[in-house]
Amino acid sequence: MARTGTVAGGGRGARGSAAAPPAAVPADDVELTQLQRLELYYWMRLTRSLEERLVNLYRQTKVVGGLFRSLGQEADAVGSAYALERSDVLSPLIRNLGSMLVKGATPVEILKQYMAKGDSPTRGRELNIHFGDTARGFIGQISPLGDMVPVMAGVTLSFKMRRDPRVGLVYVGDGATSTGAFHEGINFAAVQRCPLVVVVENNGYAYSTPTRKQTLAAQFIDKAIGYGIAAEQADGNDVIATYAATRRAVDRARRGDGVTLVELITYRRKGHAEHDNQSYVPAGEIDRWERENDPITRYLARLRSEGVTDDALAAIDARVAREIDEATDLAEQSGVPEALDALVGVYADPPSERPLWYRAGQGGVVDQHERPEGWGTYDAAARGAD
Amino acid sequence: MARTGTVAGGGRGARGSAAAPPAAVPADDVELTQLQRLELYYWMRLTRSLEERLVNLYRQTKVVGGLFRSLGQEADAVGSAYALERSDVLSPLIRNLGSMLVKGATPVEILKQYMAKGDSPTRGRELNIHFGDTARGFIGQISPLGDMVPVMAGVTLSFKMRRDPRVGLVYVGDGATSTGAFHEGINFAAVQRCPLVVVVENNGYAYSTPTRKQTLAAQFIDKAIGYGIAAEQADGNDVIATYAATRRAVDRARRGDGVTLVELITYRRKGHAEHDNQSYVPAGEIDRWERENDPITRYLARLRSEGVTDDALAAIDARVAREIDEATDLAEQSGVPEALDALVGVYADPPSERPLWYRAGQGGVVDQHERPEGWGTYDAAARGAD
Amino acid sequence: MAEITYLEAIREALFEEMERDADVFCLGEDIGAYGGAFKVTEGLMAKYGESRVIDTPISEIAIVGAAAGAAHMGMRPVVEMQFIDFIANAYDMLTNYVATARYRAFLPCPMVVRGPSGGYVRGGPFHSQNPEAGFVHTPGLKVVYPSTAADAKGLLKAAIRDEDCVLFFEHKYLYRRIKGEMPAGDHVVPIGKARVARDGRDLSIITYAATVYKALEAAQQLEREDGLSVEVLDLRSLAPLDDDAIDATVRKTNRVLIVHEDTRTGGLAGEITARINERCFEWLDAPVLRVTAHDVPLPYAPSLEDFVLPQTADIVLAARRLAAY
Amino acid sequence: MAEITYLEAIREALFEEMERDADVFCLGEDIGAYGGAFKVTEGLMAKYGESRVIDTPISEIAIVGAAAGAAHMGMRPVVEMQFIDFIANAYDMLTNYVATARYRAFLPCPMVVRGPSGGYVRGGPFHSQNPEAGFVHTPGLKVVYPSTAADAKGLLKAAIRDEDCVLFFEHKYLYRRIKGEMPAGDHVVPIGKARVARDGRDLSIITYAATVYKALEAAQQLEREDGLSVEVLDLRSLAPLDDDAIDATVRKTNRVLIVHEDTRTGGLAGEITARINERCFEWLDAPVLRVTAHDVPLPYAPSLEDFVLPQTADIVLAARRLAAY
Ligand SMILES: Cc1ncc(C[n+]2csc(CCOP(=O)(O)OP(=O)(O)O)c2C)c(N)n1
Ligand SMILES: Cc1ncc(C[n+]2csc(CCOP(=O)(O)OP(=O)(O)O)c2C)c(N)n1
Ligand SMILES: [Mg+2]
Ligand SMILES: [Mg+2]
Repeated sequence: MARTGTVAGGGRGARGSAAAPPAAVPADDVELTQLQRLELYYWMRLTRSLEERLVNLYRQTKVVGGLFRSLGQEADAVGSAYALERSDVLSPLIRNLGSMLVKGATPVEILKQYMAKGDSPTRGRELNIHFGDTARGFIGQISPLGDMVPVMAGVTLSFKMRRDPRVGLVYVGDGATSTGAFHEGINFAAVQRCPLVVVVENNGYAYSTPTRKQTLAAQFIDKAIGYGIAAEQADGNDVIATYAATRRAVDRARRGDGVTLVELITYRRKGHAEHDNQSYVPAGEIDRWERENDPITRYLARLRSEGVTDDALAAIDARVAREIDEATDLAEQSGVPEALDALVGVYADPPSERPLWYRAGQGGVVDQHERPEGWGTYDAAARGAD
Repeated sequence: MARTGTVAGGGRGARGSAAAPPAAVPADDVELTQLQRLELYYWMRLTRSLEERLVNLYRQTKVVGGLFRSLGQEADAVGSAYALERSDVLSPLIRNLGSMLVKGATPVEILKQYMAKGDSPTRGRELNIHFGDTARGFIGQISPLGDMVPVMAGVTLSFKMRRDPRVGLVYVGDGATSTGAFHEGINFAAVQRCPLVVVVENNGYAYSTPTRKQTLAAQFIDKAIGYGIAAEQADGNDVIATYAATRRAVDRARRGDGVTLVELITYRRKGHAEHDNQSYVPAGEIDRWERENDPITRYLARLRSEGVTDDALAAIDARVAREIDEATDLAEQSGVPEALDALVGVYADPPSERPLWYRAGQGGVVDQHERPEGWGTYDAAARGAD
Repeated sequence: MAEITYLEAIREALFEEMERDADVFCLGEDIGAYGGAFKVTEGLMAKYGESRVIDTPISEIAIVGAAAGAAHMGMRPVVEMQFIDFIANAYDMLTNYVATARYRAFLPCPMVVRGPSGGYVRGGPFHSQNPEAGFVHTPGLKVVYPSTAADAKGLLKAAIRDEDCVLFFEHKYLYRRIKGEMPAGDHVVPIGKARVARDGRDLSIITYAATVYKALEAAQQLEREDGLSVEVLDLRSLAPLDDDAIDATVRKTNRVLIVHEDTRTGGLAGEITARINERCFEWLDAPVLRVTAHDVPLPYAPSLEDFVLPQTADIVLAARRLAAY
Repeated sequence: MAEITYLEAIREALFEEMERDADVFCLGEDIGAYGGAFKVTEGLMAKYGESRVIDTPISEIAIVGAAAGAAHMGMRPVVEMQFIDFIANAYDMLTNYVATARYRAFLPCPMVVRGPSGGYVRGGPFHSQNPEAGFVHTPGLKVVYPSTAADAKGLLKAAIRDEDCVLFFEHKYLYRRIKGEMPAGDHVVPIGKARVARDGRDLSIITYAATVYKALEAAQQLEREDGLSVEVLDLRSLAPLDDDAIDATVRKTNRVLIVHEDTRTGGLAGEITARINERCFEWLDAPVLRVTAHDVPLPYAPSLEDFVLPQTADIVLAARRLAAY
């Protein structure tokens, strides 16, 4: 369902998506080897299992802060990221654990981040999967939604200026399309013809807000024409279709043909974060998506129909389980950050701030009683949003 | 060329507009009495003549700060504002002098504003035509572009909440469509189904920046579908067509059918402000628009073809000249603001700030030599933007 | 009378004001059916309907701008920022549009922007901010930041009734930790008046929001261990500041410690120090000292956050130095 | 050597830095063919082409965000705000994204945001602002605000070479009024160092930007009429502040007047007063006083603007009171 500067007719409406799962559509034909097809399964399974492990750790109060799930969205995250080359740069969101894994983030890093360990990728400075590594080609998000679109416009502008054939990909949620930053960033990138792919993950909700309260547009690809850019729309729960649509956009960007808006239609089966009881979701909606449109179940059926054996799949599952166990053991061994590290690296120069005078010579002056009781579990609502 | 939720085919491209004036298209048929048609001429003529008077005053250094022209855009301003009822609310921009006059602003107010008089509508606090009056239904803009779109979303939201059948109209330039505020405001109004008309005045330039560096969209109405709203496009140099398109949008809003994006295609024949020498404009472009597509010349031809006599038109011209002369005399008599008025009315409570201690009891402590030499004429560039 | 939490007090104010005045309405992200990220607005939509409790798109510029437009027309909008940190997105709209409306255009703009603020909750750099300094700096805005449940209710009611825009910061650490009895009747606390949270003779701690409790803890410890009598002034209103109350405590104790959770450089302590200097220099027996956060973004891990933010032990140390001066 | 204006000095720095380092590029509204609203970037596009001198859409969020993204990738973007007032639109991007990039993500973000600032030019409330306080308050940003042509050039070169984001405020009143000789060679002025603009013994005026000249005028008048020897310290760098230079002048004269063009409440004078209090209390023979703008939006009419902004006569009065204390 590619669209380049024209309106795609009869696209699956954004508003429709929350109400009823899209019927299984035949995925676009793409050339992926059997090995690659199994790799896609591996990443999706790893994503889901790792999040399940995080739920356990969360219940054990080993996670500091909130926990965010991408249950039911693994295909959209994995399939889109898989369309990038190693040297390309991706900017993930809170529900793009799968994308980060594809780009080289490791389970142990994820676990350490969630547990706020001293040797986690951000040394305990930032939450959950808010981290990046330019060497591996992913850039950590910040919480204010939409801000990564302008930033990725600049990342890809630098590629264009240096005639470096790299591509950038940035995710925004259906909710984040309402921000000024999204608009300014995508328009800037369009006019500058940056090699950028903007993926709108339409999962039906922004926190508790359904898409129809976010926009009146029938579908998010309808925004593309207003920016004079190309659009692609795909069933985000079909990993191959997602891959194919994103790949077309990536190729277009690499060819120098500018920005594409990719809409991936999916569904957020868990609440905004673990504490959210989803009371605002119409009865039966979640069940229906789980039953009829789970991206892993769907992909398994497809793989089997293509002749992949149960043994081959079981081997992947076993590998995933082993990797997560190992990562958990490793992550649990790490210590908490050194208090004084809090003062390091606000600037390149000076390399560190000085402790305030009443802290001089003290690692930590905090009395036990001053810690919020039971942080990590205390106040579910205090962990309301990412 | 109305469009409601679908894309209008073959619209005159935004980018095309700067390159070549649109050929005269037959204006939509609208019911306007002869009196109303003459009124439209009066407002356009008043706008142009008043600005010409301001140029004289500017050259006499009686204008404080910059001077902004709407030469060649009088039809777009007047025709669109004329589509509103008296109780409707309008938010003008720097090139909407004509709209403000239609809504009841008077020449003497405009002149006093530009001369920073103490009894000007803002008592010398704000520049040029940055003023409003809710009683007459217009709200003063601020300089940061785009901000009035959210504000007018709120104004019209209040109409909806109170079931008050009033409509709001807000202008944005082609340049201002790139702001986050425009995007957030129009989307908010769309979702809330506010009775709001958003008029994009596509005059080919934002300061020195041509529209093709502002957006890749082929035309601004292409943005409407991305907001799920209706669109209208009109030749902004045809006052009747402008009126008709805006009127359809106003009627739609009043019926409860939500937001319309109206694109008026026109051309900015003068620089951004009086100091701008337009060196960036391709040779011949301005001349061509002046020669072939002056809104007043075009309208005069139409009126004559409809049988309006030269005498009737001359009477209007004379009335305009007289009113401007009278207004100028009046405005020149007013004094400058009292220094201490600077401290009044930041808050309702307290009603006034106190002078700082070293100013106690002093009206003004400013030595003559401290005034920037020749303010009002000194630094053309210092008056770069509105 | 039963005690209610700081959070419930805010909710009560919203209910009472919406009941009292049909022009009061609420808008923000997820405040309706969901009741807000912290459930402050829970029940409001059920009672007052979707048209007076509006779930908005994720558009802080538009939310604040629309509130201003509605306020011009006589409405009394109450905006919720899901976290006060996102007020940064509306900085232009608040400081350029809203704050100047009355002055430059004689447009009334009675509106409230409220939201969960502050740290000590492992929220990390974007869910723990105290952005008051940037707004106290803006003529045309009022800013309040209550520390008690009763003040939370009374100040919110005053804010909603104020003729100008009031930023109402709610400390999320206090939401469910702090309780208080509500005074009977229509309980309104005037904006611009500080509160003496503890009487004392030897030294004054000037503070607001969550650190009021750290100051009170420190005061108890200093009384117990050092025999010092410490006064604690809870500012409550940050713009306007209550100069008279500040003067009174300085002239009484002659030693002042200012405590705030915000970072040090450019935080409110500077402004207060300048005012004390100008108004009470001769009453000072010691320099005005400050206990504040360190000048870094607020990190997430408990050990880091605890180190960066001011703690009771810091206040005790600083107070001892002041007392010994 | 010939003198050049403050504005030309800025332009010279841009040319020299673009020549020196191919990673330096400029972006902003109307900076290319038009050369910018004040013509600061005139000639730059002709020399370095459209890909290194980029005319952008009217999108301050995107301009700043894109600069950050390019900076992460090793570029050295220099952003122009057409007027610094519009930096308010990028407040979130600057304070939340850019300022925290190194700390939270170890992402280098070497970039400059520069633009015409300040009043005394009849620019009205949205073309006259001095927004430094909101950014000095943000850990992770550096802020400079030169008053001389040589400092304008040297500090801009330092800002472009800095490994972090530097906000470079240019005072538009000084653009064409102030001239100076440029030191020979690669003239770089380190960030973080104040400049003694005038030596004195009896009292210190600490200031920056346009009011440096008002302070110097006042100092002359005070010498002439009162026989007072007034030192003037031009801060130049607002974040970081040069504490050593502040300490030195305070300990030398024991009387301090802080002058800034920004509004009073929450302006930088508060922070400086607090630091002097903490570091030099015993050296003070009088309270630290301030001369600032009044706490109102800046009005447009000359009589109003002149009243609101600090003037030489104010400084003279305040200095006399200090001297007599
Ligand atoms: C500018 C801004 N406003 C508000 C928030 C609070 N917030 C965090 S996530 C969220 C919902 C996001 O929805 P969507 O963009 O659809 O992403 P999803 O969670 O569905 O993947 C909100 C409102 C924020 N992070 N940033
Ligand atoms: C947010 C913001 N950025 C920059 C400016 C400076 N500025 C004033 S007018 C202008 C150009 C406006 O162009 P357009 O919107 O097309 O309106 P026109 O002048 O053509 O009517 C610019 C860049 C501003 N006022 N606000
Ligand atoms: Mg979503
Ligand atoms: Mg324009």
